[in-house]
Amino acid sequence: MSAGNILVWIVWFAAAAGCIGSALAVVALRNALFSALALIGNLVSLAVFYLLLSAEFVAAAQVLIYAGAVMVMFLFVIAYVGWNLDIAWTGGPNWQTLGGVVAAAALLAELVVVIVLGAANDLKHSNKIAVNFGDPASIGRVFLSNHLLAFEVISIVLLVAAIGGVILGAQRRRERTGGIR
Amino acid sequence: MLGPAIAWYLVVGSAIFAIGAAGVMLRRNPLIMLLSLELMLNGANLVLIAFARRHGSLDGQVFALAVMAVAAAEVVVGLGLVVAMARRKIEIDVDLLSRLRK
Amino acid sequence: MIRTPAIDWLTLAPSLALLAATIASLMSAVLVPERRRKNVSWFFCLAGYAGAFAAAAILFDRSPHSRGVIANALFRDRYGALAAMIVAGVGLLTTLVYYGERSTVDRVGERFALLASAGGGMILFAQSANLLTLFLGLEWLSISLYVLCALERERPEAIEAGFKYLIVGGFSSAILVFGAAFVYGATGTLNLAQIAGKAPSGDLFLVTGLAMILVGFAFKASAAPFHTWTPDVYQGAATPVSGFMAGATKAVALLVALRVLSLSFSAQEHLWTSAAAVLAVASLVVGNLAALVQRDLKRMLAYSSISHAGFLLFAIAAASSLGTRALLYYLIPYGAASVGVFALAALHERELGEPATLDNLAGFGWRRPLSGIALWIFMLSFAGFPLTGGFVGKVYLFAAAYRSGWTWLLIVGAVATLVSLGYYLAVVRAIYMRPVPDEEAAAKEEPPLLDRMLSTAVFAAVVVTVGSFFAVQPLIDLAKHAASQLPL
Amino acid sequence: MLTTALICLPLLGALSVFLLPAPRMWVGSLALFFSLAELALWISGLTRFDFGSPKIQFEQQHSWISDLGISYHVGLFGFSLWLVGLTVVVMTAAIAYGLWSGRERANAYYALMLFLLAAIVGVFTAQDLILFYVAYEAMMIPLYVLIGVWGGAGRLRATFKFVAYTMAGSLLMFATIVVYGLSHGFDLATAQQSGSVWLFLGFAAAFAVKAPLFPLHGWLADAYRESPPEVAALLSGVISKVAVFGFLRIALTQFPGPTHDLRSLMLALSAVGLVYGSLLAFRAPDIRGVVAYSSLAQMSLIGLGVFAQNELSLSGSVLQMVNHGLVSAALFLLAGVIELRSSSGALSRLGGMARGRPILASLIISIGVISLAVPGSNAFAGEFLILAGVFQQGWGWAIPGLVAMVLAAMYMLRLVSALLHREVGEAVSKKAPDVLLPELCVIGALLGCMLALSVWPAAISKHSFACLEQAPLTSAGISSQSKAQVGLACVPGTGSTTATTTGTAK
Repeated sequence: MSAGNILVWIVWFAAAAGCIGSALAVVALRNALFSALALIGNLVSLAVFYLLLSAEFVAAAQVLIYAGAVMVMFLFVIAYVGWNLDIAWTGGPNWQTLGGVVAAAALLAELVVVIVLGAANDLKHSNKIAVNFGDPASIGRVFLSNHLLAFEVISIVLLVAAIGGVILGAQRRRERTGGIR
Repeated sequence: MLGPAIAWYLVVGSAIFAIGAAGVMLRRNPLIMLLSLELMLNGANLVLIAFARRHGSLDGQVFALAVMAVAAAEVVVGLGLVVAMARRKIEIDVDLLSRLRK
Repeated sequence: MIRTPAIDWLTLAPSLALLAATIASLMSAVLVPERRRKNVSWFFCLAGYAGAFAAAAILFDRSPHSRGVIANALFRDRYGALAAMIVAGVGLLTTLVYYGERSTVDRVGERFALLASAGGGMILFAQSANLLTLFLGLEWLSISLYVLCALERERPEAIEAGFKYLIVGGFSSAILVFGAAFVYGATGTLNLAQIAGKAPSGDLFLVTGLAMILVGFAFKASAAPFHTWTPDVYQGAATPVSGFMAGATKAVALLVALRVLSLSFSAQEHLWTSAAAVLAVASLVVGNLAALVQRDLKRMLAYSSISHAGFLLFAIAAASSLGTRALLYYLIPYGAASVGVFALAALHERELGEPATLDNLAGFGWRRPLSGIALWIFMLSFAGFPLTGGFVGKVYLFAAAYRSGWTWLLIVGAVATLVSLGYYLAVVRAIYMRPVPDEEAAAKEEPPLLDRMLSTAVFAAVVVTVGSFFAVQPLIDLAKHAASQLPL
Repeated sequence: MLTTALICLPLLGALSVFLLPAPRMWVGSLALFFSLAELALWISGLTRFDFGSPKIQFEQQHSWISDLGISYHVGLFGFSLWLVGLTVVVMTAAIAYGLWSGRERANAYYALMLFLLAAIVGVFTAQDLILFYVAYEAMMIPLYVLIGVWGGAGRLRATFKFVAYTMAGSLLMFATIVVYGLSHGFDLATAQQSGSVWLFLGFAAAFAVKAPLFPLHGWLADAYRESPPEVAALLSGVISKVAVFGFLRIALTQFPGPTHDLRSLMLALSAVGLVYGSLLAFRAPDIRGVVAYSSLAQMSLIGLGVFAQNELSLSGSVLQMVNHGLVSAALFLLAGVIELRSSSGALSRLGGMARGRPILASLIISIGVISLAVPGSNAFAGEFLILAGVFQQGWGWAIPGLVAMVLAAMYMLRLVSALLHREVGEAVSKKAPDVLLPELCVIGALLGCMLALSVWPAAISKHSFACLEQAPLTSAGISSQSKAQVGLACVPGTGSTTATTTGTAK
């Protein structure tokens, strides 16, 4: 095993620990603010994985857009509404809690079994890739050729979300004219 | 390919997905539910990118980018709803206060 | 030099028409003076759906052979075109009903924009030929619907309903993406037509992916046990929007599910047909039993739509050309009746100013004879009674299930239909047989509200519901042409 | 064309009656006009009908759901003509009675009645299984509302029971039809026979509920008591015949094997129902109860005749179907007439109505006498034929029939005496008038039909199974069993070749 490989393994384990630890933290922490910060940690350690998997552009997008922009929006909203917002949620009894844990654990166990069984076959081998695999230029080329339609539709989805965000988040007109009672 | 084989990435991705799923099912704080939803999508993204590496095709990475965009879109709408809910709650509290004062 | 793929504009035309309508309505929210805003944006939405319908009809006519277009992102075929026609038809009626909704004074441009946009997403979803477009189409329609549900400010639970829909919808699409990732892992392709045959039929990744994709679709089609969001969302959303979701969202979810399963997972047919049968039975049991105890009309209809998902899953369990035809046929009267019945619920709500329940429907049939008969017809169609399209649909579904060897599903279906009469006839009983509190006085006080748009929509829905019983052949021909393009 | 006209004319009538913005009397008169027009149409069909031909007449066929081989196929043959006639006559009487008693919400009421007429005619004329089922279910749509809206105090409970029982049966039949049709063909004229006991039971359950036969009669009393009198008349007079028609047309002709295997069971159920119904009728505390349970007994008797399955019993059953249809319709209308004149239908509070009301007394007595099958009456002819046929099947089966005839005399005479004789009941107002002219016209017309059939019962019994006349069965060498097969072979769709082959196979 070369020195480079050992280094990669170490980085990988660090990132994996960061990923899973931060994911658990997102779910387990009471304070939504800390959860959001944990998610940022999760996103950044995922970006490390992406780099290891030669997905440079995705990694960059992950850090810049996701961890950078989206999460900042999250933090703003948490700051605005407070971290302990609770909604009147119909249902949610204890058996559902238990069921949730069991279902998620079963899901995970099933996936791990599948992956291990799959790994026994041929997951050890990966195809050879070109040097420019995953760089912005190659991604851009795919987006403009094979996935042109997807590229356009993404913009529509974002447009719709923008409309939604604006009309849901903005104050009601009646309130603005009448003021808060 | 340096480092662990694809299977290791898949295990981590699945773990993140499962943790996120548990979060959505267990937590009742809307903000944390949204965050858990993000976790699920990120788990899926890791799997996609790992498979993209394995097959040496960019389709998986493109899919992952699309998922990121969609995740952002869902967050926008979700946060809009959270704000609206919070505002309604404040309204109700204000209502309650003014009624109590009378 | 990047070689961009050739664009087949006709395939895109139905969703583009609705996208244009979205943008036009959105613009009118800014550019048109407030008093005319509603009419203008409503008109754009209506025109969008009409245009989409016409475009889909032309597309149907001109696509005798299925083929992938725009770098295999979409199918140009009759199956997708017929799905688009169903969506556009339901959307057209919904737009008519939505016009008179009381809450549409506020943010009216955005409302109609979102209504049009949801239809556009559905059509793209129905035409999608790879997993990426499929996912994006699904999100396009879902995000539009999340917002549309939450917009109903007069209903206190609307925002919560919208949020719940978002969480459950996001959850299901995350599962779908995860499943898609595994399918991609097993086969190395996102293209629906190429997935089959790329991996051995027992490949664990492929089967896992299949299971998760199936779960994702089951959420969207509100099949039990993935139905828990449905009652709250239908109750919380604006009533016409609930009708739209019941009629159109379920339709495209099931149609696309059938396409994906038959096209990409033909080697795993024994797995997904059994799964569909199990889901069908679960939906029939849950939907029917829960609907029996509901007093709120919309909630009852939500459970009824769950039980209809169960019936429609017969077609998927059948996995045959006859099953596909049955599914396509059934969705036509079902969609019409869904819009119609929610329109009447909306009418009653607008008059009363409170949600329609079985109790306050007393005397509805006598106060408004024609609306009463329409409601009666829709209920009979849901219950699969003769003289309505629901009956022929049920004959078809049962025949398809029997031909594919699911004889015991027929028994389950017959028992479920019997139970369903309990709540469908409860509506008929409510509108005709309950004692009316001082009917004479109520009749004199105020003449019933007349909403011409809504009446037109209800009339059209009645025509489709009843007409599809008599004129079966033309619809069968449409369904036959469409079904022949699936590899079943 | 005539058959389609018979179905469409009432539908057209229903539509125009519903939309006519006029006072109650006008609306009812229009409805009566339509039913009379239907009657005229039927009579014109009767005159043109060729009783010698075993073929389906006035036939019409159009493709409907070509994908599954389902077509709009209607026509008349042998006994279905008589049942259509019965339907039209009873419906005309019912509408006339409704017109006279002045129903509320007249537009809806008469539209539903005419719609019901179309549905029943549709059942009797349908030659395709799905079309049959369509008409069979379509009957439920108006019936549910007719009982539920215009019924008595316990109407909601009655409709619930009625729907629960009948729909349980007919949805089972629906699944059965799909299975049967896909494997044997939907068109009754060309469908192949089946040997499956399960499919037979699927059909039999639906018809047994509707008739009703013995263990499935739970809905009967409530529905007959709570309906408006004219609807009760239709229920017991016509709609119960739909079930027997179903047995004859589908269950027996398409399933010769299972019918043969289960014959003893069905005969036993009928026999139990016959005695049980008669006993219940004897103990029933009110007029409608007596008529309702006597109806159960009579339907069981007809069932006995149907399942005995030979030429005598089958002809007798058809004759008795028409007889009982007229009798029970008349009795229910009379019950309505009496209820109008008293505050209650309970026999203990009625009595002495004969005093000063000669027409009422003579109507009750004459219809009662016919219903207990006095020799010379049409009912006697029917019951005699049935019992003679049943005797051929095995003399033991005829015993319950004879017992029931005695019981019938007892409960009818009890009813007549409780109504007409004894002290004047507390529920009977002294001022209550005799039968009025409109009532007399309605019930008298029904009575007239009965008397006509008393004079010439062979009109029906000889003209129901066309091929019976061509091939006299009394000739030696034909066992009673193959006689039965030949009897059913006269129903279109069961070719005589099929019948003989199955006969020899047994």
